[in-house]
Formats: sequence, structure tokens, C-alpha cells
Amino acid sequence: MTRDIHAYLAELEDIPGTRVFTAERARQGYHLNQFAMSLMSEESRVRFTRDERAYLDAWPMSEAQKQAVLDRDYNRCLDLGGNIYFLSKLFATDGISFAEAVSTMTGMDFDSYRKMMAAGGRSPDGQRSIREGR
Amino acid sequence: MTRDIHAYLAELEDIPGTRVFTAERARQGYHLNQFAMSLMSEESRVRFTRDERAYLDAWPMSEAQKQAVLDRDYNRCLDLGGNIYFLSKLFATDGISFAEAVSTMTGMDFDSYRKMMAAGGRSPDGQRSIREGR
Amino acid sequence: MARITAGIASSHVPLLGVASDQGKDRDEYFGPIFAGYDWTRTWMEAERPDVIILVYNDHASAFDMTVIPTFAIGCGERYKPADEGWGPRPVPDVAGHPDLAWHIAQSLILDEFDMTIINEMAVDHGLTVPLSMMFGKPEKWPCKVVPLAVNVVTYPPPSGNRCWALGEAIRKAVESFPEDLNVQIWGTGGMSHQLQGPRAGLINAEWDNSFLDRLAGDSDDLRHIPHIDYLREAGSEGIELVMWLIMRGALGAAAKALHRHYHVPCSNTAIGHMVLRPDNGEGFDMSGSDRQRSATP
Amino acid sequence: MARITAGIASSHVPLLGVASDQGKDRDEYFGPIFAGYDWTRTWMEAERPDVIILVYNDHASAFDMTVIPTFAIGCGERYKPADEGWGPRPVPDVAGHPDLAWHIAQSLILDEFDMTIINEMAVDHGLTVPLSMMFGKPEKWPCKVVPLAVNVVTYPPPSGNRCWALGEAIRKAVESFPEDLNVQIWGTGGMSHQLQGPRAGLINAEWDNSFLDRLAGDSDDLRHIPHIDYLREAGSEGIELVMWLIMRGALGAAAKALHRHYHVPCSNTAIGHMVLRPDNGEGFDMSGSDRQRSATP
Ligand SMILES: [Fe+3]
Ligand SMILES: [Fe+3]
Repeated sequence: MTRDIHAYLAELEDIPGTRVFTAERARQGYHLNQFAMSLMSEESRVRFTRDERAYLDAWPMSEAQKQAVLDRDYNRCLDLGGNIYFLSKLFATDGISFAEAVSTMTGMDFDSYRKMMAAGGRSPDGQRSIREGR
Repeated sequence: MTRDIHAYLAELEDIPGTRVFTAERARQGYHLNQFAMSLMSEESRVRFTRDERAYLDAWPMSEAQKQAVLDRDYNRCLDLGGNIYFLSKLFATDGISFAEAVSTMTGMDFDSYRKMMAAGGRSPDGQRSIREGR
Repeated sequence: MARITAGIASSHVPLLGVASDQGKDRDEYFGPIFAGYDWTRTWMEAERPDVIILVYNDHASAFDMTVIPTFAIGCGERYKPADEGWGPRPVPDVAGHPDLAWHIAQSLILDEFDMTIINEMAVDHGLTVPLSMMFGKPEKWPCKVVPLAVNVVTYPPPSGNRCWALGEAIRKAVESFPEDLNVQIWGTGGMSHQLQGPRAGLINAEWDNSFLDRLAGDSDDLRHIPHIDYLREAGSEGIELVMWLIMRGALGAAAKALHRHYHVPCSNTAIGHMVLRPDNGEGFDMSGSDRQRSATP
Repeated sequence: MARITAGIASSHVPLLGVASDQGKDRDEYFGPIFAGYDWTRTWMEAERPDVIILVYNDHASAFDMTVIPTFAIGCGERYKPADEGWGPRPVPDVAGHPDLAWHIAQSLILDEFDMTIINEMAVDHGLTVPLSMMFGKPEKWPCKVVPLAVNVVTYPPPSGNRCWALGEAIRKAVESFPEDLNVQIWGTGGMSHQLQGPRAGLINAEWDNSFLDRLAGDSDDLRHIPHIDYLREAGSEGIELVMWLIMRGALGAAAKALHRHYHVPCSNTAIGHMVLRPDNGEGFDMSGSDRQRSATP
């Protein structure tokens, strides 16, 4: 395992279609993630569901982050520093499953995604490294 | 440094007039210490000062612990699992200094304690080890 | 003297908790998954561990962004199931074993592991799903649990080598606990899965099975797999597998597989499960556990 | 490249904060204590560090019994002074350096230190008193701070050896930070004192001075002092001195003392203070720092 943090972090950006939750993303997404985590009580979920915009405005998030939440655009949430385990509180609030929420990030509809999973999932071939194209 | 936790912990009990804050004490004093720490806001200090007994009764502490707090018997608090840094919130609430609170545990009055400190403090001679009497 | 008598590896997919709680565990979708745990449930009846050291990761439930411990050991009396967004799971509270947990925590710190001691926290699916898989739906869990939460969410997680070494130190700590306890250690999470981005749904059955192959036996080469390999080969959330290495490290130089199960898919994830016995000349015979337990009702 | 240009050791007695805040710092009692820091304040004007890695312990202020991290590194933007029972100290908020802090945190975890990352916490006298001693009463603190909180309250604290090794790893991490930063590391707490029980008031000037002697030079034998020796010789709260070893470890194989101060008593405590320069052939000349700083207002 490499002990040079720069090389270590650079490698993490070399994986196709993947945003690893590094310090950089953790810092950018800090309040987005803290907002999502606030949905861990029924009382918060009710307040959020009643008026999403007002609930979001109580958090020091960027407008882009708020809009990504309102749109349930999970890829955009990830781009803006969201982490999937934090965001899972949001899709649990919506009452949708982990698999369905995840499928929205793949460009597939849920049914096709489910079929892909039932057939053994996405192959790692060609998905390992951007640089090495393998 | 010894790596055997039993020998390590046994040695800690060999110091005259000293209660090291081990797991055993931390567990016994858990709520006593959490109570003391609750005095870190002015609002709590006012409530505590207004009715100490009522404030203490809201905590799952033993009666002995509550009495030791009411008596400001700090040696007894230590015996019951208190830790001095937690308890410092209590004597800060009382408006007395660290040195004065500490002096109450030594059997000296504050003035004599201060004089001892000004003269170079308590000598470690004879205070190092119960077992070895040095 | 306490001793580690077995190690269990298991995925901890939240959907398995839902299936168990809603009684779907024998339907067409979940049946094949749960069936792979039947052997273990029966075996567990004979083993009757007193305590499980349950290695898992918190999924943004007990720990938010304000505090992120690399290794957190639960020394409390009791842990409640977390509300992960759909209400807490309707499973029993988890009883801790503060005596053993504090003993391990203190020993690990003396051994230069920089532990975070936790006395109060909620436990999420990472901890409660494995309990459901191994014990079903009892009124109360049949043993105590020492939670060991590992950060695998914010990068970097601990290295595989560090995890293995932690396991080795846990073994030593357990063996210096004076009370006669039957202790199991479980490593949870994995196997291959990715829950995020266009690459989500990645599964690598070949890599997973090679990992299972290498988990038994007397080699410790798994500890040297770099993080990037987990991510490339087993998906971004496949990194959870480093937690299995804590379990494996705690079994000593050699371990033999008693049971093995692999199934794709469960939700987004490849399910892997393995039961291991330390194989260092101990010659564990757990048939005595039953007698001992039944003597004290 | 960032570099560690100096190490500072200092007691952090809360009463010194009170004396500073109430303007008693030159009275008969406190005058001789503060006078020993005059040299350092003047020297600091020339040094002008950009960031202090400030090793201290939380005294049941940010951390209560629910979470007890062995090593916690502050990666946040800003820290407020804690209310320790008499209201927060009237000193400026402490500005963090998240870029450097996260870099160090990530590097340390790769180096197999099991750090706890903290993004929000209050900082108590352990951190703010040394700032007052070194900088007086500015409108705002003249540099950024990376807080590094070490558990020395609940036993066992980290070993002296582990602390020294952490310092070595911090040095490596700082040197791999690309930005050109003048970084100091401070180790705080101590020297001999005991705040509890009939033995309270213990002071051991001979032992303290021997510790100061051995802090400079090229020996690392201080790292091997067992905890029990601190307790027996320097009082139960003398254990805080292990934090000085993190500072010392970060200076490299050799260090030379630029300034030294020792005074008994302050409240219950022996005050010790030392300014050290790494002495490994770096040949630091800080006269350039002034120029560089004045160019960018
Ligand atoms: Fe997981
Ligand atoms: Fe201190």
C-alpha cells in the first residue's frame, strides 16, 4: 500500500464513474451530508416533507446543493460532496429502496438495473481504470 | 512500558493518596462525571445553584455520589469514580479556584496549602510507592 | 481465560434486515440468500458464544461529520438500533459486555492502537443485520456484543495491514481476560458492491471468491491488498472487506473454513459468508458449551 | 514545501488564562511566570509561524464520557473557547487550517495511526492558555492552529513511544504538504502536578529539570519512560508530559534549546517552558519570514 498521500489520492480519481469520499469531497459536502443525516428522526422527516425548501434553507448549503436535493439528482449530489450513506437518509425518507435510488445514478431505469443485478451485476471489465483503459 | 494490562493497572494502585482514572473508576463515576460536565452552560449552573438536590435527582447517580456532591467532599467524589477535570466544572460553578478546591482533598487548610506550594510544593519523597515505601 | 473460538464473515446489506423484519426471508428472492445461513444458525446452537466482537462500520448513523473515529470500540452497557431514515429496526436492543470491552480497549491502547472509546451510541444495519442473519428473530439476542466500528466511509480507511494487526492484538487481549468466555469475532460488510455513480452495480464474483479462498489457510497475504485494488476490483463499497481482516487477524496464523456461502445479488451487493475456526492446534470442541450453559439457566 | 521550524513546550495551567484575562500577568505572583515567556514573545515576532500544530489535551470540555478519542485532530475552520464552568475565556476564536489538517490526518492514517477526525469542537484552556502565553492579548490570533487533542484523562493514555512516533509521522506529513508554510508544533501540559487526593500539590523540580535537559539533544530515551514513572515522580497530572513527546518527535533526530524557563508554583503546578529548534542540518534562518510576510499585507 502506497504511503504517499498524493499518489494515493490521485489513484482514487482513476476509477470510471466513481467519486471516492476523500477529504476534498467531505469538506465540500459537509452541510449537505449533515442535512441528510438530520433526517434520522420522524419529526425531521415530517418537517422536511411538509416544506422541503424551507427545511433546506435552514442549512448553510450552496444553492446548487439544495437544488440537487430537491431534484433528487444523486449524481449531482455526489459531485457536490454528498456521500451515499448520508444521502440514504434522504431516499429512505422518500420510501424508496437503496437499489432504486442507486439505479437512478446509472442511466438505467430501475427495471433494467434490477435485471442487470439478477444477471450477476455490472462487470468490472473496462471499469477498473480510466488511465489504463482496463 | 509494560504491555500486560493487569500489571499496568496494578501499578497504578500503588501510589499513595492517588486514584488514577482507570476504566473501573470511569464506569463507576460515569453519571457523576456527566452531571458535573452538564455545568458547562450558565443556564445549567443557575438551575443547579437554585436547587442542587432537584438538579442532582435528574441524574442516575447513587445516593452516595449525590451526597458527596452536596457536601463538596471531593475525596469522596474521587472514591466514587469522579474525575477531577469533570469535577472542576462544579467548583468553577462555586466560584472557587482550582487550588482551593484541590487543597480540600489534602487535609490542609487553603492557606497552609498555598504556603506549601509557594515553598516548592509537596516532595515526592515517601510518596512514590506504597509497596516499596519510597 | 477467554478465547476466540470462531470467526464469522458476513455481508450486512440493509435489505436483509428489511426481509427478516417483514418475514420475506424465505421468498423467491431472499430464500437462496438466507438458506446459506441455515448451516450457521444450527451450528451456532451448539457453539453458544458468550460474546461477539462485532466488527462493522457505521453508515453515517452514530457518527456524522463532526467526529470520525478510525477504530471505535463500544464499552457501554446497551445499544439501541438506529433510525436510518425509516424508523429503527424492530429488533432487540444490543447488550454490551463492558468488562470485556474495556479490557480489550485498555489492552489495545497499551499495544499502541489509538482507539476511540465509545460509551453511548446507536447501532445501524452494519451491526444488527449480521445478528439477524446468524440468530433469526429471538426475543432477545442470545449473547453479548462488543461493537467495533471501523471508518470505511471517509478516506483513507485503515490499511488492510493495520486491520489485520488490530485483529492480532484483539486475540492477545481476549486471551488475557481472566473470565472463561467463549468469544467469537465477526467481520462484516462487503463483498463486491458499488452504491454510487454510473459504475454502481459492479459485482466481481471471481475476485470475491478468490478473497474467500485466501481467507482460510495460513497465509496472511490478504493484509497487503492496497485500498485501490478493493475499489477497482470490488467496487467503491467493496472496501468494507478490510473489516474482515480484523476478524481474520484475530484467529491467529491459521484458520480453517467450516462453512462458505456466496450469492449474487442482494439489492446492489454480492453476499459473502464464511465461518472459520482458528487452526493453531487449539482443537476446539464446543460440545461442552451446551452443558455449561444449561447448568446456569 | 511546508516545514516544521520550531517546537515549543509549555504548561497550560488554567489560572494563567485567568491572570492574562484579568490583567494580573505582571503582579507579584504571576510576574515571574510571564517574564519567562517574554523571550519567546519577542522571538515569535521574528518567526511569524503560519500554522501551529497545537498538541494539548481536552479537560472534559469537548469530550465527555460518551466519546474518548486517543488522538483527535481538528480539521475544522474555526473553534470557539469552551465554557469550563465560569463562562468562555474572552479570547479570540481559533482559526483552523483545514487544508493542512486534513492533509496531516490523511497522511497519518496511511501511516497506520488510528486518528479520529474532528470537524467541530470547543477548545479549552489546554489550547487557549498556551496561545495567550506566546502571543499575549491580540485582537485575533496571529496564525492558524491545527488542534491535536490527546487523551491523558482516561487510562491508559497513549505510550510515550507512540506519542514520539506520532510526532515523527507528523513531521513527514508536514514535509509532504505542497504549500510553503512555516509550521510550529507545540506540546503542552505539565510539568509536575497532582490535582487530586491527599497527595495533591506534589512537585518534583529535579525530575522536571532532568526532563527538560533530555528534551534537547539527539537522544530519544524520553520515549521509553513508562506511565507509572510520570505518576510516581511528577504527580498524577504529570502524565500530560507525554504530549511534549509528540512535539519532540516532530523535530527529528536532534533539537537544540533556544530558551528555557522553569518556575514553581503556579496554582498547583510546576511551570515548564522550552523553545526548541530542529537541529538536523536544516540551518533555519527565520529572518526571511518577516520580509515574506510584510510583502503580503
Ligand atoms: Fe456496509
Ligand atoms: Fe492540562
